[in-house]
Amino acid sequence: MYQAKVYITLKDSILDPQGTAVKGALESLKYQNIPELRIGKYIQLQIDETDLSRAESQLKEMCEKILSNPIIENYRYDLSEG
Amino acid sequence: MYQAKVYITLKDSILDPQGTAVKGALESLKYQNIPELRIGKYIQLQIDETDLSRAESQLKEMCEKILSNPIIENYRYDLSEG
Amino acid sequence: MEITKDLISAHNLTLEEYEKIKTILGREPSLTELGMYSVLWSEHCSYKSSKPLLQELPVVGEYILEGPGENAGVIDIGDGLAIVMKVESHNHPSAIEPYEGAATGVGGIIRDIITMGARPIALLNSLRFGNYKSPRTQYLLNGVVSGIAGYGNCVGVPTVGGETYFEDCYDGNPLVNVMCVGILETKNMVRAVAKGKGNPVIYAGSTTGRDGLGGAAFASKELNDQSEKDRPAVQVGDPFMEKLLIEACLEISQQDYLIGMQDMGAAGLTSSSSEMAGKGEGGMSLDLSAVPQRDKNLSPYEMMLSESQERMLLVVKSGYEDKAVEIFHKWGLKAAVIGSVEANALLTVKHKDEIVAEVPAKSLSNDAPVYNRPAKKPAYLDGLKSISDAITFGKANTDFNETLLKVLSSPTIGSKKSIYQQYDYMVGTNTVVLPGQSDAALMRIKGTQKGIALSIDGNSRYCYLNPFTGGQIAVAEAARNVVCVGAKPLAVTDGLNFGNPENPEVFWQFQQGVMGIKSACEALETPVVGGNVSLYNETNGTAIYPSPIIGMMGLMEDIDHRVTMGFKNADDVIFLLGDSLEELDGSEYLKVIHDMMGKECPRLDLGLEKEVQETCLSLINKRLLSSAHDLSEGGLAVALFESCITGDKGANIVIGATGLSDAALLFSESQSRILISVSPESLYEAITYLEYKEIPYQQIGMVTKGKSLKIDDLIDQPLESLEKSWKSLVL
Amino acid sequence: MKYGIVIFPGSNCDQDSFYGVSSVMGAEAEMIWHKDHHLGQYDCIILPGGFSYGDYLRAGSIARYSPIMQEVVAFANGGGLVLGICNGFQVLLEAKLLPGAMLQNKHVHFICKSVYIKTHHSNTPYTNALKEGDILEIPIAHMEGNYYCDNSTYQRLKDGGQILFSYCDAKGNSTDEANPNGSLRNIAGICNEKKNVLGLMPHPERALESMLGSEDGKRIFESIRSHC
Ligand SMILES: Nc1ncnc2c1ncn2[C@@H]1O[C@H](COP(=O)(O)OP(=O)(O)O)[C@@H](O)[C@H]1O
Ligand SMILES: [Mg+2]
Repeated sequence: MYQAKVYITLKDSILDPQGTAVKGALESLKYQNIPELRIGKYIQLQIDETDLSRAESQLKEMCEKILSNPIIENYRYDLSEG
Repeated sequence: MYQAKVYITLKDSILDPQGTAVKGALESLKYQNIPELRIGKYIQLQIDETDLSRAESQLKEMCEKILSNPIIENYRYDLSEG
Repeated sequence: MEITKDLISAHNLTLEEYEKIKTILGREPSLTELGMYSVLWSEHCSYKSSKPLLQELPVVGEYILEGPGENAGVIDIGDGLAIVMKVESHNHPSAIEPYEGAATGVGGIIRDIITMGARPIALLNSLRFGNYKSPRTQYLLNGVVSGIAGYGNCVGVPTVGGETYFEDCYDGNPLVNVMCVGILETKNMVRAVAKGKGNPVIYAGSTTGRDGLGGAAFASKELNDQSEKDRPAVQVGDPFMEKLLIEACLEISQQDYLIGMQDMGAAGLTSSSSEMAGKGEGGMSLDLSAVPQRDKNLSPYEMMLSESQERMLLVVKSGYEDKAVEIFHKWGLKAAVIGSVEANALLTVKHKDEIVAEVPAKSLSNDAPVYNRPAKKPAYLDGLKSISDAITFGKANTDFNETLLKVLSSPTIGSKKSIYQQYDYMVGTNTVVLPGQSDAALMRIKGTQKGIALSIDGNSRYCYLNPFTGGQIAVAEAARNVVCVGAKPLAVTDGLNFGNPENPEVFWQFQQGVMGIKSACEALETPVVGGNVSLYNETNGTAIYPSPIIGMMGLMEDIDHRVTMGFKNADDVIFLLGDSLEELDGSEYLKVIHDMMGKECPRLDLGLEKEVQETCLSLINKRLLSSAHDLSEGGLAVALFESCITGDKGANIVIGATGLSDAALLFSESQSRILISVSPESLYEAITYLEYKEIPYQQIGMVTKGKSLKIDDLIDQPLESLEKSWKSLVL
Repeated sequence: MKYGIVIFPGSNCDQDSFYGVSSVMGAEAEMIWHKDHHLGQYDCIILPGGFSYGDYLRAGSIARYSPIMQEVVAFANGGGLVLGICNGFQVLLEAKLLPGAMLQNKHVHFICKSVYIKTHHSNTPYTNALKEGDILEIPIAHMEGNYYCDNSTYQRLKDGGQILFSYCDAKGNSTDEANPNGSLRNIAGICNEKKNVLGLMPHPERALESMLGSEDGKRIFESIRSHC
């Protein structure tokens, strides 16, 4: 079994309405020292697989096809046995 | 300046509708070896602050007040200078 | 930067077009200027292939206050009120990124309505996807529907109607057309004009970033595998920002100091500034350093072409800039004075004290080349086979129960509840006839007894067989839909989706389609108040079926007279208005059951169409009808089922000999037909009126308490099992 | 009888609520801007539906920090009536005026339709014109209406008579099919211990005129009227 953590973030040039709104909210709550805030996704999953490289290639495939939207997002992952 | 990464996850005892839906989508695409998948948030932010402990206490406060809802979510963060 | 041939063609400009730019300027353009011309002279912004044809459309009429030319058409409904409406396509963006593509389409069309000073009160959409079973279609369908929902629900404009078709020709090139309707106090109407030398130009809304760069040029390019690399051209919408923009713009529309307003749609700052200046017969100077920016180090080129969403450009009377800016700030929006109106007819763009572009404003918006493209009747038309050549119908052993179940399970015919249930169709508390209850939605106008009926329609298979008649039918059916709730059709907004106009066969389809729309709009007295043209809808060289889409608005003087399509009471008598013919070519039945297309599209007699519509409307106004439902895809059998299931009643139909084949009796898609039901008390009066009008009609049966549909000895099915097949569309 | 209706940035049922309570129910009503720091004299404050701050992050999480919310909390703590509808319910949860939290609908989609809800207690300012067991037909329209709380909170809500409405079928049965969003025990509306704060996912302001499909929402506003 493998444990994967996937971090999905919006590409830099893509507008992040959520992040912008939260940043604005923090400002009005007197947290004015947050020059930048962006919101992405954090996905935790298990892969029932015995071979690391197979697990990894499956994870990549899933990231590209389903978990992230490569047109507007980037992804990154950690994969570990356990 | 400090860089913070905040990971917000639904508590274990709480059903994750979005994660369940994505898991279902993966299954229908023949990825049947994913016993568990949960979706959370990944927030990247900068804190314009010179002192680590002040940055950290501000980050905690923001996590508890607004970034997460302690009734249903847990949070965790990494904080580093840079 | 040197302007090379490669650079010119990368901007989708021909060498002749480039020469024309040089002639206008009397010099070589700067890179920024080249970019500005390239987007404004793109097909999407300049209508260079379609202009001559669009001029054919009827645009004036008794109720029309503003036809094409402004951001949206305006129709007078009395009491000092007017309706504003327009259709917009977001086909290519939705093919690349369905959620954001559809969402930003909704955002864009809403801004066209608010620039007129109107409050958006309804959204509709027309969707075309490829084969329902393919995973890609599922992905696109889900993404598009949730994008429309995500945006429309959040801004608080109800999505009250639409249509969804599945046809293989859209496999690579889905269509997403959205329509927005707004209401306006006529006295507050705003135009997209810049006037008065020295008046300040104000930028308002969201910040400018790199997203969606070159989207306008992108929208006019053929889609091919290369498009995957055009990724940054996809924009992300911020419906929250849009909601704030709606409120702020409405507030400012009521101020006397507002002179003009224009949304930054395709080609953002360039199109809005040059169009406003062009309309005011003047010029404008802009200082880009003052533009609220999201990304660091934006170049003038990027700022002039950026298609960041949720932005507006305004001109106010000098001295009122602070007041205007204050309104936007109150709503939490960015706003800044970025320039002023000039008398010299030039659009002058400064960046950090340097002039980066200076061009005649009108040359961008008005002087794009216009092409009279050659047209040629497509060869495929000669190869089409009529079903009468191919198969014989009415085989004794056909089980029409099975057939009906199959036709109902076609996703094109099936219930669209899983789609519209994702849309907030009630916000605003004006939606009096809800999705699924009738052929058109009905919105009440608070403070009056009036209502407006809205429908969007177009059958592209008919248009493939005969684009002229197909275009006519789109108008006729949209009008019929509006009539079926009890409203008088007043005006049209159209979305013209076709392939590559440089292909003479495609251009012929386009020409025929427009001429068909023209003739039907003239006959039904529903002028075209505006619309959209989307060309180059092709994937790897294969064009979609010609797909004109008609948005229709009708007025109802007293909404208490409204009628829906569901049968109401057992023992009501069912009539079929209009003529039923042996017309299975192009039908959904033929497609689903025999996997054939046929040769002819159904005939349309506009004279008869008008008579049938007027008769139905009069019957409704005399309050003689319990229900009315237009016959469309799936013909009589499907219409009967729909009236049964929405009214939760059965029907017993006895037609007897008609001379039609059994299949045609049940599934023919003959036009100009309406299914009505009449209570026993109203029967005499209704028949008397029908006789007096001398339109073809038939009494065909009765509404029953028992929950089943019986048609002669051909069909006898419990509604429950029919309903199961009909609910095949799942999201 | 006078209502105050709060407008947050992104509220979109504020005008509907205003029209409903004033033009249909005949009460006085006033809009309150979220940046205001003072509440006027009101008998009942409505936090309307919509997407305050786009519902970004979590529904209601940002609106809850609007300046006016401090006043609303004080008003509620002083026993004033506060009705949160849909997004307003979400704001009340985030502001901790009500216990629990909202999750995304079980089927992940936004859902707009008419549902039935059953009344559980009639001894509150919001239900005194209803009888226990009365069924109302009222529309819902939301993406995050899947109410959640832990077991002990649920017990307290139940024992305290704070669960005022739950989703049911036309006959009043609380079935899974009648639960549109996966809410814990079909919960559609809860009030606080003192019964002066109500959070309701369905939109009673959309069910005040027969031409819109149902008039059942009137019963809630009639209750408020007779309480005040
Ligand atoms: N198919 C059409 N039929 C009638 N009018 C059209 C059509 N296509 C475009 N128009 C009109 O041309 C004008 C320019 O349209 P467009 O560039 O799409 O406006 P916008 O930039 O606001 O979307 C509008 O007034 C529009 O209504
Ligand atoms: Mg426009």
